[in-house]
Order: sequence, then C-alpha cells, then structure tokens
Amino acid sequence: MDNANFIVRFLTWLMTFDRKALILAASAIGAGFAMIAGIGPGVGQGYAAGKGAEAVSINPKASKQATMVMLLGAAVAETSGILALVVALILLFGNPLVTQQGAVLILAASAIGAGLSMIAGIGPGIGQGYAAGKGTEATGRRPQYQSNVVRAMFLGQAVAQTTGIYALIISLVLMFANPLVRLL
Amino acid sequence: MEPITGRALILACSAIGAGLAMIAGIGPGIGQGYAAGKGAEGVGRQPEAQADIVRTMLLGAAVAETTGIYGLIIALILLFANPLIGLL
Amino acid sequence: MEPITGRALILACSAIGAGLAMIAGIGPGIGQGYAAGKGAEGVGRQPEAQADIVRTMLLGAAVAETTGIYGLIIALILLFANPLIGLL
Amino acid sequence: MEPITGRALILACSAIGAGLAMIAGIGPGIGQGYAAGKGAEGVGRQPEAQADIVRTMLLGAAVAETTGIYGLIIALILLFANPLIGLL
Amino acid sequence: MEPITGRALILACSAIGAGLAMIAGIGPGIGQGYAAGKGAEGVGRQPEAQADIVRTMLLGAAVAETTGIYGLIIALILLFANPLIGLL
Amino acid sequence: MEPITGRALILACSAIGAGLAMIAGIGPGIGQGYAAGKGAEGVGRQPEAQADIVRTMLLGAAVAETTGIYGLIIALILLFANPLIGLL
Amino acid sequence: MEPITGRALILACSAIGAGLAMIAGIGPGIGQGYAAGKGAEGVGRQPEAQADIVRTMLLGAAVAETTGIYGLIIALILLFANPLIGLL
Amino acid sequence: MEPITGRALILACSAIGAGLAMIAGIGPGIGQGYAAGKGAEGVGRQPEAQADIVRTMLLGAAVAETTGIYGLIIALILLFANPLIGLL
Amino acid sequence: MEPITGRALILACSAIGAGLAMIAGIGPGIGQGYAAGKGAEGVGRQPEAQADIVRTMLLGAAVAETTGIYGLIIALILLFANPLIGLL
Amino acid sequence: MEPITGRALILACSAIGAGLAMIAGIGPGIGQGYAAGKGAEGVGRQPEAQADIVRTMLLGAAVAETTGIYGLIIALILLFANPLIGLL
Ligand code: NA
Ligand code: NA
Ligand code: NA
Ligand code: NA
Ligand code: NA
Ligand code: NA
Ligand code: NA
Ligand code: NA
Ligand code: NA
Ligand code: NA
Repeated sequence: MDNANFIVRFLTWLMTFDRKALILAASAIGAGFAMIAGIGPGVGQGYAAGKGAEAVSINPKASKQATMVMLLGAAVAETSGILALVVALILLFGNPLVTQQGAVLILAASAIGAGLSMIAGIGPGIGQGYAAGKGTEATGRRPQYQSNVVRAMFLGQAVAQTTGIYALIISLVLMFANPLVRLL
Repeated sequence: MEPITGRALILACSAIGAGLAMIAGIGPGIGQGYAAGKGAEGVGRQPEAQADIVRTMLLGAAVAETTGIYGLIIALILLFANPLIGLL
Repeated sequence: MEPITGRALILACSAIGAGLAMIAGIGPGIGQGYAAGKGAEGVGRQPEAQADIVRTMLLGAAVAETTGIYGLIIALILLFANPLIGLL
Repeated sequence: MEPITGRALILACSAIGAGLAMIAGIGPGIGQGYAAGKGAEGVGRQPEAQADIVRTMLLGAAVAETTGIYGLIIALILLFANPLIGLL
Repeated sequence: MEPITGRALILACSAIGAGLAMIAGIGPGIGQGYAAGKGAEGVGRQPEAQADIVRTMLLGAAVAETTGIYGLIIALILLFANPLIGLL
Repeated sequence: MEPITGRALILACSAIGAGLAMIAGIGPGIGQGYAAGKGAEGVGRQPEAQADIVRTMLLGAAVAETTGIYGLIIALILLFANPLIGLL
Repeated sequence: MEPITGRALILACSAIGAGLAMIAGIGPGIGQGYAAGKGAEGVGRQPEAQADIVRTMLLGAAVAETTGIYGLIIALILLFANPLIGLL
Repeated sequence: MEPITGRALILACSAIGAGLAMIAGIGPGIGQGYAAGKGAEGVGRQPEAQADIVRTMLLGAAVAETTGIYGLIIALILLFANPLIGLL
Repeated sequence: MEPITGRALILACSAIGAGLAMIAGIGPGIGQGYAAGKGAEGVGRQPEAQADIVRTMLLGAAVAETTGIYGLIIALILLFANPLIGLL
Repeated sequence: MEPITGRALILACSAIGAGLAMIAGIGPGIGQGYAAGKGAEGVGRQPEAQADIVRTMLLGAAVAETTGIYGLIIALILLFANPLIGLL
C-alpha cells in the first residue's frame, strides 16, 4: 500500500467511504453542474425582454400583441432551465443511483456525467430567447402578421430544442438505465 | 484520529455543487442588462410611452430571472437543508 | 471495501466523457435559435416569401445540427458500445 | 500530528465553492455595461430625455445586479457562516 | 482483486479526452446557425437570388464545419484506434 | 516529517478559490468596453453632447464594475483574512 | 501485475490534453459561420459581385482557421509523436 | 526522502490560482477591442471629431482594463508575496 | 517496479497545460471570422475599394492572431523544451 | 526510488497554471478581430480616411492586447523563473 502511487492511493481512499456517501457526494456536484444550464434562458429571455421594450417604444399601439409574443417565446425558452432543475432535484431528492447495483465508481461518475450533460441547455435557452425577441420585434412592427411570425418562431424554437433533448436523454439514461454498470 | 466520514464528503461536495449552481446567474445578468439597455433606448425614443416600455422591460426581466433563482434555490438546499444527508 | 478494477475506472470516466460530449449541444441551440429569429423576422417582413424563408431556415438549421449529433453519437458509443473496454 | 478531518475537507471545498459562486458576476458586468453603452448613446441622441434614459438604465441595471448579489451572498455564507459544518 | 494498470488509466482518460474534444462542436453550431439566419433573411429580401444565397451559405457552412470534424476525428481516434496504448 | 494538515488543505484550496473569484472580471471588462465603444461613437456623432455622453458612460460603467469588485473582495478575504481557518 | 508507471501517467494526461486542445475549434466555427452569413447576405444584395465576395469570405475564413489547426496539431503531436515520453 | 508538505501544497495550488485569475483578461480584451472597432468606425465617419472620439475610446478602455489588472495583481500576490504561507 | 516520479508528474501536467493553452485559439478564430464577414460585406458594397478592404482586414487579422500564437508557443515550450524539468 | 517531492508538485501545477493563464488570449483575439472587421468596413466606406481609420484601429488593438500579454508574462514567469520554488 505504501508503495502504491498516488492514483491508486486516491482511489483506495475513495473506496474507504460508504457506497451511498460516494454516490451522493458526486450527486451534489452533478446537481450544481446541471443548474449551469440556467445561463441560457437568462440570456435569451433577457434579449426578448429588451426587444419587447423596444417594440413597445416603436409601436405603442401593438404593445399588447408584442408583449404576448414575448411571453410566449420566453416560455418556450424556459424549457432547458426547467429540465435542468428537474435533473438536479432528482439527484438531490430522489436519487436513483444510490439504490442501484454495480460498481460504486461508475454510479458516482454517472451522477456527475448526468449533470454535465444538462449544460447543453444553455444553447436552446439562448437561441429560443433570441427567436422570441425577433418574433416580438416583428409582431410589434406588423401586428397583422402575428400568426405567421409566431408560427415561424415556434417552428424554429422546436428545431433549436433538439440538442437540449439529447442531453436530457443521456442524463436520464445515466441516472435510470445506466448501461455502463452492465458493461462491467 | 477522526477519519473523514461519508457525511463529511457529501457536505464538502455540496459546497462545490452550491458554487457551481450559482454560475447560472451569468445568464439573467447578461439578459436583463440587455433589456435595461433597450429600455433606456426606447424611453429616449418615445418618452411619452415610458410607463409601457418600463413595464414590458420589467415583465421580461422577471421572466429572465427565474433560472438564476433556480440556481440559488439549489444552492440554498445544498447548504441549509441538505437532502443527501438524509439519503445516507 | 469494494475493489477498484481498471475496467470500472474506464466505465466511470466514460460516464463523465459522455456528459462532456453533450455540451456541444450549446452550439446548435444558439445557432438554430438565431436562425429561428431571423426566420420569424423575415416572415413578418415578406409574408409572401414565407415558404422560401422557412425552407432556407430549416436547411441551414439542419446543417447546424450536425456537431450536436456528433456529440450525441460519441456519448452513445461511450455508454452502449464502449470500445475502450475492448482495448483493455 | 493533526490529520485532515472531515471538518477541514468541508472548509477547503467551501473556499472553492465560494470562488465558483463569484463567477456569476460575469453576467451583470456584461449586461450593465451594455445598458451603460445604450444609455450613453441615448443621451447623445435625445439630451432632453436624459433624466428618463438614465433612470431607466439604472432601474434595469439594478434588476441585472441581483444574480451577482446572490453569488456574493452564497460565497459570504460559505466563508463566514458555513452551515455545512453544523450539518456534520 | 485486479489492480488498475497503466493501460486502464490511459483508456479511462481517453474517454474524458474524447468528451472534451466534442465541445469544439459549439462553434460550428453557432456559426452555421448564424449563416442559416442570414440566408433566410436574404432569401426573404431577394427571392430571385435564392440559389446564389443558399449556395454561398452552404459553402461557408462547409468551411465552418471543419473544426467540429477535427474534434470528432480526435475523439474517434481516442476511442477506436488509441495510439497512446502503443506508446506505453 | 511535516504532513499535510487540514489547515494547509484549506489554505491551498483558498488559493484556487481566489483565482476562480477573479474570473468574474470577464464581465465588467466586456461590458465597460461596450460602453466605451458606444461612448466613442456617440461623441463622434454629437460632439456638443460630449459631457452628457461621457458622464452617462462612466456612471453606467461604475455600476458594471461592482461584480468585479465583489470577486476581488472575496479573493482578498481568502488570501489575507481567511475566515475558514477560524471555523476549523 | 503491471502498476501505473510515470510513462502511463504522461500518456493518460496526453489524452486529456489532446481533448482540451480541440476546444480551440469553437473559435473558427463561430467566426467562419459569421463570414458565411455575411457572404450569403452580400451575394443576395450584389449578385454581380459574387466572385469577389466569395473570394474575400474564403480568404478571411482561411485566416480564421489557423488556431483550430494549431489545436489539431498539438493534439496529433500528443497522440502520435508524444515528445514528453522522450523527456522522461 | 522529502515528502509533500502543506507548504508545498499551498504553493502548488497558488500556481493554479494565479493561472485562473488571469482568465479575467478575456473581458477587457473583448471589450477594448469593441471600443477600438467603434473608434475606427467613428473616425472614418467624422474625421473632424477624431480627437474627441479617440479620447473617449481610451478613457472607456482604461475603465475596462481594471478587472484585468485586478486579476494580474492577485496572480502576482500569489506568486511573489504569498500571504497564505503566513497563515499556515 | 518503476514508480511515478516527480519528473513524470511534471511532464503529465505539461500535457494538460499544453492543451489548456491552445484554448486561447477560440479568440482569433471568432475575431478573424468576424473580420472575414465584414470584409466580404465591404467588397460586395464597394468593389472598387477591394484592395484597401482586404489589406485592412488582413492587417487587423494579423494583430488578432498574436494571442493564439502565444498559446501555441507556450504549448510547444511545454512539449519540446520543458523548462520545468530543469527547475526540478 | 525517487518519490514525488513538494518541489515537483509545485512545478507540475505551474505547467497547468501556465496553460490556464494563456486562456486570457481569447479576449484580445475576439476584440481585435472585431476592430479589424470595423476597420475594413470603414476603409471601404471612406477610403480617403484610411490612414486615420487604420491608426485608430491599431491604437485600440494595442490597448486590447494588454491582458493577453499579462497572461503570457504570468505563464513565462511560472515556466522560466518560478518564484514559488523560492517560497518553499
Ligand atoms: Na437543434
Ligand atoms: Na427564466
Ligand atoms: Na454542423
Ligand atoms: Na437579476
Ligand atoms: Na473551419
Ligand atoms: Na454591477
Ligand atoms: Na487565425
Ligand atoms: Na473595469
Ligand atoms: Na493580438
Ligand atoms: Na487591455
């Protein structure tokens, strides 16, 4: 043991902890990583808010319609933030990894991987918020084309959501249907 | 000699998790600042619509705040009502 | 005490690698959202060109999706068909 | 010989958590700077609306500050009133 | 008990390296999405130039894809033809 | 032989925490630079409003500086008046 | 039993270093995508200048590719001609 | 045989902390470059206001430099006058 | 049995340091791509000024390349002429 | 058998710190590229003001370079004149 190198010593030290403790400690870090996704909706919805204020100043008559499109688009942009919050809450309150069979090192690392994966949500959050802002702007300028604009906005936002969904799937697989444990 | 317990390891990692969760605050900060800039621009353009412009800016900014609040809540849960200790 | 095998270490790091690979998804999310916004703007300006605008937007968005798919593929390989285990 | 205790590990990780939490400050810095730029632009264009522009800019900037304050509060809690030690 | 060998450590770190390499995909995703947006805007404004616009957009997007492909290639090399094992 | 004590571990992690806290400075740097650019643009367009433009720019930039100062304060506390040592 | 040697540690960290180096690819991806968008926009507006626009876009994109290539070269050196092993 | 002491660990982590602190420099680099671009644009449009434009650009850029300087100071303190050693 | 020496640890961390240094390349990639886009736009609008536009674009891009080169040089020093080994 | 000494650990972490410090180079790369783009645009629009535009662009870019140089200096100090070794 004294002759072992620091990597083996560190891993052996990790293994002195209770199995559950190791997974739960990693879950705390994973939950923190997942929340970073919140950058996306924050930037995107803020952009939409700015475009909303601009639209109201350019065409005060259309302020109701512009504000409604802003809120609709911003609601879609919230998705990644909510998904990340759900993953964090699962890790903290309903951790499925603690009760799973398999090597503890893999399960602990899966908690961190599940959190890292959710960071992808930054992208859809920013992008959908941008679309919300542009939709708001267009509606403020020509309220008569609101339905065309909103349809194009929603379609584009749906396309922009995909990588956030991929990340959610990987995160759920790591937490609930971990294939790595079976590869051992 | 008191060895490091599993409970201590969880609490130590919770400190890091709480710090990571706060990074979400980058987003609302950027977004709301953009809204502030556009609001100021709009108020200069149509001072008579100031009330509507500011109301829309604040409404949108409130929506943009949520993920920063989510991060704060997760951090507070990790620090003050750590549920992981209960799962141990 | 549960022993650590090399195989377990590889699979553990594969879980983290899979999570890291998904971060690529930030890019398509931002880019396609930009395209969505420009598409919505264009449809509002030239409603008669709606079909062309939306087609171009979707074509460009499909191109922008690829690196997100690459990240997904690498993650799926790490999780379901881990080739590193075979190299051990 | 005083070995590393669980308490020490928590406090060490709290130092890292406090540093991570401060990173949130990137957001308000960018956002409020954008507002400052738009405010300066607006004041140059409509000097007669200066009071309205600056008031809106500062109101929006105050809203944009919050997540930076959240990060600071979490860091101060970790450093000065560490609740994790009490959970040990 | 089978101890951790150097070979296992290299393969474990290769999984992390492969994940990191995929992060490059953020760039093409954002850039090509920008091109998609500009393409959609252009097609709306000059429908008669649609062929030229889309061709230029796709040519530029192909150029922007390269570094995402580099990242994918490095990840595939690490996973399927790991040269580091041969250097051991 | 002097082993690594808990006190040393806390101080080592405080060095990393101090470095992390400084990263907040990215924000004010970008934001204030944006304000500088908008201020220069405005002064070129309305030289007669130079005093108002520069005053608004500097006021906004002062607001944008705060989170960078927060990061600096946390770093200085970690380095010079480390309260975590007292909690040990 | 073959333990982890210094050589193995260097090669393991080289895998991580190679992955990190590829992250540089974010830059050319964003930048060249921007150029693609501006090129498509320009071709739509001035179809008669298409050759000049595309040539300038490609020239600028070639310049923007370099740091992505640097990252690729460092990764390939780490993977295929690791000079650190020779320094051991 | 000289083992790793607490003092050595603090100094090692100080090297990493110093590197992290420098990352703050991203901000002023982007911001001041934006100001440079806007200054160049303004000078081209209003050559008669060149002195005012450049003075405002440099004043704003000086303000934007501060957080980069803060990062540099923390790094220099960690490297040359490490106060953490005194707290050990 | 050959254990991990200090020399090996330094070289292993040099591989990671070299990878980190290359990340600087994100900056020139984005910036030069922006210049490429603006150059293509300008050439489309003022074909008669093509030589001046391209010369200015390339001059500015050369300036923007420097920090990417700095990162490359530090990486090459770490890989091929590691001075840290001499300090051991 | 030569174990890992404190001196070796400091030098190993210095390699990582040097790599981290270079990341600051992202900022000047983006910022100066923006200036390059604006300079090229300006020269196309006002060829008669080329000298003024380029001079302002280069002056602003020089200011934007500083934090990249700071990062380089800290990296060179860590690699060639490591002061932490003297503090051991
Ligand atoms: Na997508
Ligand atoms: Na929100
Ligand atoms: Na793509
Ligand atoms: Na806020
Ligand atoms: Na490319
Ligand atoms: Na502030
Ligand atoms: Na380049
Ligand atoms: Na500043
Ligand atoms: Na430069
Ligand atoms: Na500078």
